Amino acid sequence: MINERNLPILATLLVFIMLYGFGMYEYKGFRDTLVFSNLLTDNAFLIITAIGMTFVILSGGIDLSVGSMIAFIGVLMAYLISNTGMHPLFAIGIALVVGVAFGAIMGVIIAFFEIQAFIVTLAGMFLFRGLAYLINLDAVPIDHPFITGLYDIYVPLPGRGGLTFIAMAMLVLLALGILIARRTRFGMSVYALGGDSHSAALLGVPVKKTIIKIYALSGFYSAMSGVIFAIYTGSAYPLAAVGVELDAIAAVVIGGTLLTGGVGYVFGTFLGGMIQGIIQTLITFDGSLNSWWTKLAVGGLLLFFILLQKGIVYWVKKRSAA
Amino acid sequence: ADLTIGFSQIGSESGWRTSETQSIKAEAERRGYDLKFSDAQQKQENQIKAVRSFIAQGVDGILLAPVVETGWDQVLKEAQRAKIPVVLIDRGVAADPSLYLTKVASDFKEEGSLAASWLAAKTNGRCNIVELQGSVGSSAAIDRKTGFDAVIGNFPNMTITRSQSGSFTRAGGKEVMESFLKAEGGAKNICALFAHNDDMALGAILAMKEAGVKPTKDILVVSIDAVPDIFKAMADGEANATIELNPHLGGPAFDAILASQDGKKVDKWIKANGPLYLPDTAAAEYAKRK
Amino acid sequence: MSDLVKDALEVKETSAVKETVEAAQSAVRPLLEIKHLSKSFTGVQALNDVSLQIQQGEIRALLGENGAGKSTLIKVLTGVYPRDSGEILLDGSLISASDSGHAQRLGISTVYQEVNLIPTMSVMENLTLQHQEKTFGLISWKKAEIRARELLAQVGLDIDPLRQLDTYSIAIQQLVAIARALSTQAKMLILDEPTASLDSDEIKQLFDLMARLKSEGLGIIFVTHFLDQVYSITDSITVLRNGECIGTFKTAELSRSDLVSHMVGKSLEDLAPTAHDHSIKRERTELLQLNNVGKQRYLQPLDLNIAAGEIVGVAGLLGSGRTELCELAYGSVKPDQGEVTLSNHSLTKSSLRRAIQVGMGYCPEDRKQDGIVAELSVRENMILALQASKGWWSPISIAEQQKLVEEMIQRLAIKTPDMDKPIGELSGGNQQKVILARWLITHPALLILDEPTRGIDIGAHHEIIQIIKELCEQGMGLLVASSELEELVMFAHRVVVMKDHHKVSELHGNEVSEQAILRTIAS
Amino acid sequence: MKKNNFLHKHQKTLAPLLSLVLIILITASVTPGFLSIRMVDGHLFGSLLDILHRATPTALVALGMAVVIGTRGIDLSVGAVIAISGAVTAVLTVNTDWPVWVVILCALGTGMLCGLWNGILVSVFNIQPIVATLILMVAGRGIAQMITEGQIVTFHSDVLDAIGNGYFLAFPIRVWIAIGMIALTVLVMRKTALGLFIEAVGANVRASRLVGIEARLLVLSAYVFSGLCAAMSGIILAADIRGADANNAGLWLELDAILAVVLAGASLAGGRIYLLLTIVGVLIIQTLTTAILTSGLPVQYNLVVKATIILAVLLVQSPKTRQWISDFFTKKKRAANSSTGKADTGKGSEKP
Ligand SMILES: Nc1ncnc2c1ncn2[C@@H]1O[C@H](COP(=O)(O)OP(=O)(O)OP(=O)(O)O)[C@@H](O)[C@H]1O
Ligand SMILES: Nc1ncnc2c1ncn2[C@@H]1O[C@H](COP(=O)(O)OP(=O)(O)OP(=O)(O)O)[C@@H](O)[C@H]1O
Ligand SMILES: [Mg+2]
Ligand SMILES: [Mg+2]
Repeated sequence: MINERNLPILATLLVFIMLYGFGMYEYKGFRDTLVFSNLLTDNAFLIITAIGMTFVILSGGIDLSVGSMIAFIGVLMAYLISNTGMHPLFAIGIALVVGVAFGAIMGVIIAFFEIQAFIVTLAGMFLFRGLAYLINLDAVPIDHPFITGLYDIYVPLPGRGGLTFIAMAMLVLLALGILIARRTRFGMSVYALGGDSHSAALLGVPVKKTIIKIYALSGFYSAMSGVIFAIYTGSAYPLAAVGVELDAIAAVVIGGTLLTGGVGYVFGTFLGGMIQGIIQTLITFDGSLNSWWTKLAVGGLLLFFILLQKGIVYWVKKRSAA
Repeated sequence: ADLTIGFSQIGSESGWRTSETQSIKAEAERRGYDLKFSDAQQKQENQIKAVRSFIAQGVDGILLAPVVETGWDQVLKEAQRAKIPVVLIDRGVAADPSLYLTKVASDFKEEGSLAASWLAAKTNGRCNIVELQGSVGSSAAIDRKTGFDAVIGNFPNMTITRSQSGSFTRAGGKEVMESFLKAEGGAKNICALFAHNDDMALGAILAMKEAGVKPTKDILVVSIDAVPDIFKAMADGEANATIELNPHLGGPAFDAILASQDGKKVDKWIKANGPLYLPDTAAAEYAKRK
Repeated sequence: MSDLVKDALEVKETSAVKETVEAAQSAVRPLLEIKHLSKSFTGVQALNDVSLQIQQGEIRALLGENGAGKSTLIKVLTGVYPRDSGEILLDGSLISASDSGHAQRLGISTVYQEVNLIPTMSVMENLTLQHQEKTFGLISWKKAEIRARELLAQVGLDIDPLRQLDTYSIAIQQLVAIARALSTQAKMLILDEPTASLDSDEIKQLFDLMARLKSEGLGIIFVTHFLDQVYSITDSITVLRNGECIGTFKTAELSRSDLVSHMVGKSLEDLAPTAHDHSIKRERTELLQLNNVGKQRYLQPLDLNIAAGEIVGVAGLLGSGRTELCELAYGSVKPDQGEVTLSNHSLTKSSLRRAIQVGMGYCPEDRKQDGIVAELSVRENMILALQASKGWWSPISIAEQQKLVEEMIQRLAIKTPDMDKPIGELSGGNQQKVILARWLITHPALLILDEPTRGIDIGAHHEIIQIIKELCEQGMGLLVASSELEELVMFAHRVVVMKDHHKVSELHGNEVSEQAILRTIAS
Repeated sequence: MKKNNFLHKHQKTLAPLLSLVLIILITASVTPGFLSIRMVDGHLFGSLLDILHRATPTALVALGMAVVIGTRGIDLSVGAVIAISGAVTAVLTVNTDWPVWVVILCALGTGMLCGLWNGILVSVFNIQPIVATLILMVAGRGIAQMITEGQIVTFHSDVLDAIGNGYFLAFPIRVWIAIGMIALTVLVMRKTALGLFIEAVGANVRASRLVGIEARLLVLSAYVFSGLCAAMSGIILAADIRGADANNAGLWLELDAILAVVLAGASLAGGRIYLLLTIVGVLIIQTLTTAILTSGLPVQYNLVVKATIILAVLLVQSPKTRQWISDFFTKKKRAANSSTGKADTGKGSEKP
C-alpha cells in the first residue's frame, strides 16, 4: 500500500505528468526535449527560492522577503563586480554571506522578540528592495567573462534540449535541500517545530536556534537564487523578482506542503515549481489569450491543479479504506 | 506570406500598454498573420520564458517589448542561433545590436527633454517645478528624468523643488500631489508640474482642484503619453501639454521582419517619437482617439 | 484518626517529620536536590520555597490537588520555565537547565503532562527526535527504525512506527511518550501523570519498567492522582499544596487518609466508595437509542439504549472502540448505517448544534486538541457550548455568564485566580473541570463523557462522581467511557464491554463488577 | 501603585497607541505645519486630516482582514476585489443610467460574491487560505481588466464624487462611512456572540465544532464580510480618482492591511483580534506614508525608511522587549538590596 504521507507528492507528480502529456499531445513543439530543459532553466531561480521557503513553511513560518532578496543580491553582486572590480566568485561569496546574515537577523528577531514571521519578513521585503534602490536605481549589465563563460557549461540531451549550468546548479541545490530536510537533525527539528512548536520545545528541540537557522537557510537559498537570476539574465535590476515570494509559496503549497507546518517534502516543491512553469509555457504555446485572460488562466489553472491533487488524494484514501 | 509571429508583451499595467497591444493585434489580424501573444505580467523571467517558447515553437519572428533594458543577451543569442529575427518594441535593450533585427521605439530621454524645452520656453527659464516620477527603478522613469534634468540644467532659474514617485498611477499622482501642496503651503511656490505619465498628471489635477488650486493658471501641467483623457483635460483647460508615446508600432515592426526575410537591410532604430500636443488641437484629438 | 490529621497539619510537626526523613537519607548524597525553589506567574504563586531530595534508586510520588504546582515544579526543574529563586543540584553539582533539551543532556528525562509529541511526525521520528543515530553525518533511518521498535517493545507496544503519530489514540501516544523518555541515558526520570487514560495492563507494564530502572539506580519522580498506584510502586511521597511543600514521607509509613488530608488540607472521611445500587428506581423513559449504528472500518454496528436517569459505562481495552462509540453516539462522526435518536428526535443526519439543542453533550477524551480553546478565558470556554446552542444572535449577558461561571467554579472547586484567565494557563486537572462545567451548564438530557476524570485529583474526582449521580437522579442519562473500572463500577447501572471495535457484551444490574468486566474482556 | 496596575493591564492596548503618537510627534518635529488644522470652506484642512482621509480605504480593508485573520485565515485577494468593485462601479455608471445606489449595491454585491468564492474554497474545499485567496488575487485583476477592457474608465457622478472627496460636518464623508462601518462591526462583535465564535474557531476549530459552532458557515461569512469591506474600499478608491484603474487600484493594499492587523496585536495563527487597535495600526502606516511623501526625501529612500520604522515599532511593541526592560529594572532594584538577599540564600544552602 502507498504510504499515506507520500500521497500528496505522488498526486502532484501525477498532475505534472498529465499536464506534460497534454502539452505533448496538443502542441508539436512541446515534444522536444528543449521544452523540458527550458522548464528546468527558466524556473531554476523560482525553485531554488521555493526550496528555502519550504523549510520556512515546514516550520510553520513564512518568508516574504525572498523576492526582494533576489533583487538586492543581484544589484549587490553587480556593484561589487563592476564598481570594485572584484572577481565574480568573490562577489558571489560576499553576496551569499550577506544573504545568510540578513536571513539570520530576521530569524533572531522572530525567535528572540517573538514577533510573527509574516511581519518581520514583510519589513525585510521592504528593506531589501529599498537597499537595492540605494545601491543602484538603474538596471545594469554584468558582462564579466567569468559569468558569460558559465553559459558554455552545457550538457546536451537528445533532441534540441540540454542541461544548462543554471539547471544543474538548481538540481544540486535541490539534492542538498532534500538531504538537509530528511537526513539531518536540523531538518527533523524543522518538521517538529512546524508540527507543534510547544511540544517540540518540551522534546528538547532548540527552538530559537532552529528558527534562526531556518531563516538563515532561507536567506542562503534566496541569495543563491539572486546569484542564479543574475547569471540567468546577465544583469542586475532593482525591480527584479517582484512578487516571487507568492509564486514560491504557491510552488511549495502545490507541492503538497501544508502552510500550517510540519507536513511536506522538498521534492514536492520542485514539482510545484515545475507545474507553475508549465502553466506559463502552456499559455505561451497557446498564444491566443489576451492580458486579462492570461491572469484568469493562471489563477484558474492553479485552482484546477489544487483541486485535482486534492481529488486524487481523496480518491486514493477512499479506495484504500474500502 | 502568412507569418507566425510571437509577441512578448510586458503586461497590461496601463491604458497605454493595452492600446499598444490592441494596435499590434489589430495590425496582425489585418495582415492575416498568426500572432502568438504572451503577457509577462511585468516579469522579465516570464518574457524570457516566452521568447524561449517561441523559439521552441519555431515562429517566423518575435516582437519583444522588454520590461527592462538589460539581461537579454543570452536569449537573443538563442533566437539568433535559431535564425528567428527579433524586433524590439517601444524600448531598446543594452545588448549588442547585432543580436536583434531592429528596434521600433521612441526615446524616453528625448521625451523628457522635449517636455523640459517646452516648459523652459513657456516660463522663460524661470520656474519651480514639482515632479511626479514613475515607478522607482523603471527605465521610463529614469530616462525621462535624465532627459528632463539635462535640459533644465541649462537654466539656472529652473529647479525641481519636489520629486516623488507616483508609481505611474492616477491614485499615486493624486496622493503625492496632495502632499506636495501641503508641504509647499499651496501653489504659491510651484510654477509647474512635470509628470512622467498622463495618468499621474490627471490624478494631480484632481488634487489641485480639491485644494482650490487652478491647474494651468496657478500651476502649469506637462506630461507624457497622450492618452485620450489628457486631451479632454486639455480641452477643459486643465492641462497644458502632453508628448505622444506612439502605440501603433505593429506596422513598422512587421514590415521590418518582412524586409529581413527578403534579405533587405533594416535600420537598427526605427524611431517612433511622437509630437507634443497643445490645448489648441486637444478637442479634435480627443474626438479622434475616444 | 482525626488527631493524627490535625497533627500532620501543624506546620511544625510536618517539618519534624520531614527532617527525620531527610536525616535518614542524608547518609548518602542525594541524586537530586531542590532547595528553596520559588516560581510565580502573574497573579499566582505557583511554587513557594519548595525543597526536596531524591536518592538514587528511589521512586518518589509527587502528589497534590489540581493546581498544586506539580507540573510547574517539573517544568522549572527542567528549565522550561525560568525560576524566580532557589537552587537545583544534580549529583551534588549545581545545575541550571536552560531548556528541556539541556535538561535531557544533563541527565533528566521527562514525560510532561498531556501528550507532548509531534502529531504530524511518524512514531519513529518522534521516538528518535534529537537522538537520531547517524552514518556519515546523515541520519540513518534504518537504524532509527530498529531503535524505535526496540523502544516500543519496552513499553509493550506493537504498532507500526512508520505511521503518523496522530493516527493513534491518546493512550498509545502516551506510551510512545514514555518509550521516548527511556531512549536517553538518564539519571532522573520524571513522569507527569503518565497513567491517565492507560489501562491496567499498560500500567502494570509501566510499573515493571519503573522497577527495573529503579534497580539500575535511576531516581524517578512520578505524578499521579491514583492512590493505588502510589502505594503499589513508590518509595516515598512529597505532597504539594498551593505551591508549598507540605512534606516528604515514606510511603509505607503514611496511611491513605493522612495522605489525603495532607493533599486537601482537611480530612475527608467520606471518600471511601459508597456501596452503589445498580438498579434504577424510576420508570424507564428512553433517551438515547442507537439502532444498528456503525461505520465501516470504524465501529461494528451495535444497538444501545439509555434511559433517563441511567448511567451506562463503556469498558474495554486500549483501542477497543470506546471513543468511537462515543463519537458516533454524539454525532461528531456520522455513522454510515443505523439510526440515532435522542428523546424521539432523529439525529442521524442532523448537525451537532441541533443535537446539542435537543439535549446532547460530549466531553471529548483529548482535552488539548478537542476540548479547550487555549487562548480564550475560563469564562468564555465554559459558556461556549451553551452560547453555541443559542446561536450567535442571542448572546448571554456578561452578568449572566459571570453568575453561571462563578457557580461552577465554586461547585467544582476550580482553581483559578479569576474567570478571565486564559484556560491554557490553568493546571491540567482544572482545565478538565472547566470542560465538564461547559456541558453541565447546558443542562443536557444525555451527557457523553470520554475519560471524564482524566487528570483530576481525588477530591475533585469524588465531587464529580457525586455531581454525576445527582444529575442522574434528576433524570439525566449518561454514557461514560473510562479505563478506570473501579470508577465505572462505582456508578454505572449498566456496562457495555467493547472489544476490537464491536460490542461483546452488556452487563446489567448486579452483574456489574470489576471481575465480571475483566472476564468479559478476556473471553 | 494603582496606576502601575492599570499600565500593566493595558500594555497591549497602549503600545500601538504610543507608537502612533510617537510617529506623529517625530514627523511634526521634522515637518513644520504637520499638526496644524484650519477650517477651509467649512471643513477641516491639514495633514492630519489627509491621513484620516487616505487611511479610510485601508481601514475598511483591514477591518475585514482582521475578522478573517481571527478565523485563522488570510485574504490576499482584497486588492483584486477592490479593482473589481471599482471597475463595476465605473462601467455601470458610464454605460447605464441606473441610479447611483443601484450601482453601489451592484459593486458591493460583486465584492461579497468574490468573498463567497474565497469562503467556499477555504471552508468547503479545505484549500489553505493563503493559496485559495492567491487564486483570486491573480485572477481577480484579470476580471477587473476584462470589465474595463484594460483602460482607465473615467466617470462622473455627484454622489460618487461626494463619497470620494465630499465633506459632512467638517469631516470627509468617506471618513464617516468608515467610522460607521467600524462602529457597526465592533457593535456586532461585542454585542452578539459572533466575536466569541470567530475567535474560538480561529484558536481551535476542532473544539469549536464539537461544541456545536458551525465553523464552516462562520469562516465562509468572514470571507464574505472581507469581500464586502474590500468592495466599499474599492468604490471609495474609484470615486477618489473618478475612474476605475483595474491594474493599479488597491495594488499591495493587502499587505498594509495585514500589517495593521498584526500591529494591533493579533496573531496570524488565529484567536484574539482587536478591531479598534487595527484601525490604530492603519493610522500608523498611513502616517508613515504621508510623512515620507511630505518629507521631501529622495524616492529611493522611501522603502528603507518605511522598513526601518516598521521594524522599530515592532521591536518596541514586542512584549519581550517590555519584559527585558522590566527585568533589567527589577535586577537593578535587587542589586540595590542584594546584601540581605544573598545572606538568606547562603544560610539556606548551609543548613542541610
Ligand atoms: N503558564 C502559566 N501561566 C500562568 N499560570 C500558570 C501557568 N502554568 C501554571 N500556572 C498556574 O500555576 C498553578 C500550578 O499549576 P500546575 O500546572 O503546576 O498544577 P498541577 O499541580 O500540575 O495540577 P494538575 O494536577 O491539575 O496537573 C495553577 O494555579 C496554574 O493556574
Ligand atoms: N486511522 C486513524 N486515523 C485517525 N484517527 C484514528 C485512527 N485510528 C484511530 N483514530 C482515533 O483515535 C482515537 C482512539 O481510537 P481507539 O480505537 O484507540 O479508541 P478507544 O477504544 O477509545 O481507546 P482509548 O482507550 O485510547 O480511549 C479515536 O478518536 C479514533 O477516532
Ligand atoms: Mg499538572
Ligand atoms: Mg478513548
